[in-house]
Amino acid sequence: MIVTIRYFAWLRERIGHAEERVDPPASITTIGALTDWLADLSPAHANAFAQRAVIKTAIDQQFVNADALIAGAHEIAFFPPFTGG
Amino acid sequence: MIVTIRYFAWLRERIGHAEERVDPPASITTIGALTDWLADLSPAHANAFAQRAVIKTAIDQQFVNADALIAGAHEIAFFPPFTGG
Amino acid sequence: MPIIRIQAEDFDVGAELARLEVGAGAVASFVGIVRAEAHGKRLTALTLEHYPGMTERAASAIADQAMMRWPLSDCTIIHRIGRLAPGARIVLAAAASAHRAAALEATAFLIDWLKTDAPFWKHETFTNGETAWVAPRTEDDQARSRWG
Amino acid sequence: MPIIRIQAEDFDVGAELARLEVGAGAVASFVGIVRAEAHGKRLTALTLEHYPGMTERAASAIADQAMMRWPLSDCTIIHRIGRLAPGARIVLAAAASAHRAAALEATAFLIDWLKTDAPFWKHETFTNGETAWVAPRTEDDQARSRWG
Repeated sequence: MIVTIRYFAWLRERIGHAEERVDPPASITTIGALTDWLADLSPAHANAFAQRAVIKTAIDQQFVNADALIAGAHEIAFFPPFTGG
Repeated sequence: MIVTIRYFAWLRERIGHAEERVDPPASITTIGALTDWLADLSPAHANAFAQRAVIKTAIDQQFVNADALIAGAHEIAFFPPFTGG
Repeated sequence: MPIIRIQAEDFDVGAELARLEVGAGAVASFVGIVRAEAHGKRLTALTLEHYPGMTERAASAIADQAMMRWPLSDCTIIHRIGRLAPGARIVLAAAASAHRAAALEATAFLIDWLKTDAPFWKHETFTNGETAWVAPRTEDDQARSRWG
Repeated sequence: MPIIRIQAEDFDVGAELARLEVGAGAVASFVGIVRAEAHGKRLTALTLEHYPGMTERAASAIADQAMMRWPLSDCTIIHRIGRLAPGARIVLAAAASAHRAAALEATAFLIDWLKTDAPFWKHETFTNGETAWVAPRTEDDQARSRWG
């Protein structure tokens, strides 16, 4: 399953790009598993995902938890907590 | 003691003018006594002061109660509760 | 220094808020507007009477209270007097601070106290020819007293 | 209909509030401004990153919540993105109602929720060359949660 991954703020900075297309194996079915898989892609990814507890996720621009299923997702985003306003 | 009396809002309307110079007798020493004395000046005054419980008073632009002494006052104002903002 | 103005003329909300923005992190404001209706009747005009001198002093005292109670960089009170048509601005209360909570709370405080503690009286003229002095509202006293 | 705009350009506070004044009795607003300092260091710039699409949707949802919770005639959210200098406006949140309490409370709600529930991230550049991502503040979460 090919899916677009987007990174924001310091996740984007640490990984070095804002977006990538990935093709995780079929065994990766949840956000939690995808996060582990992404963290193994490179040392930059490992560094970006080191603070996993604070990282938030959205599937197709909807907030989801680590146990959310990724089947059918077009775009999955990882980002730190919001600091707008 | 000659003093300027000022009326605002519906007190001014009922009395028919915004200001008058009065010379109450020396026996009138408090706002309460002055109010009684003013209420007797004319039927218009009596009508204006009929709702005495809601009328507020200021001596020289400072809020005062009915027992405040009027000695030395330049200007005494009577008005209904404020409705600004 | 708080700006306190009691005036017949309209005011420029954008310009007033821009003045407060300088050096602040947060500017909150409240604008009161003459409504088109009251008690189910259409208004022709709202006329504001005040007590020259005492009104300015009372508004200044309210602004000083706000400056003391919250860490404000500045605040503004502008209150119109005279005859105002429906849709006209009546009052601007605004506060600036480094922090948003201070700016927002101080603004609410300014307008709550202006309602009850500054010598203004509102008089309504209706399209049917009736007129009425606006009566004080219990809710306004309650809103005032929540600030202690 | 609430106006929701996420944009690089500055906005005209007076014009935005004038739009809300139509048919209202009370318009409250909040303007956030880039401060000159953070953590005792002088700022060169604050850069706002967002998530195009999701940010607009989140801001719309916050405005809808405000419209549901208070009897508002309308509200406005404008949030800037990109690189902003100290003193620049960042955000406008404003609400209009017949009643002042509704306008003031809804404005506080809008800005509280914008801080925590809309995908924006702030990045600071200091005059000494340092940079930092702004960390979320516990106070902001507390401010959000007071609205239930």
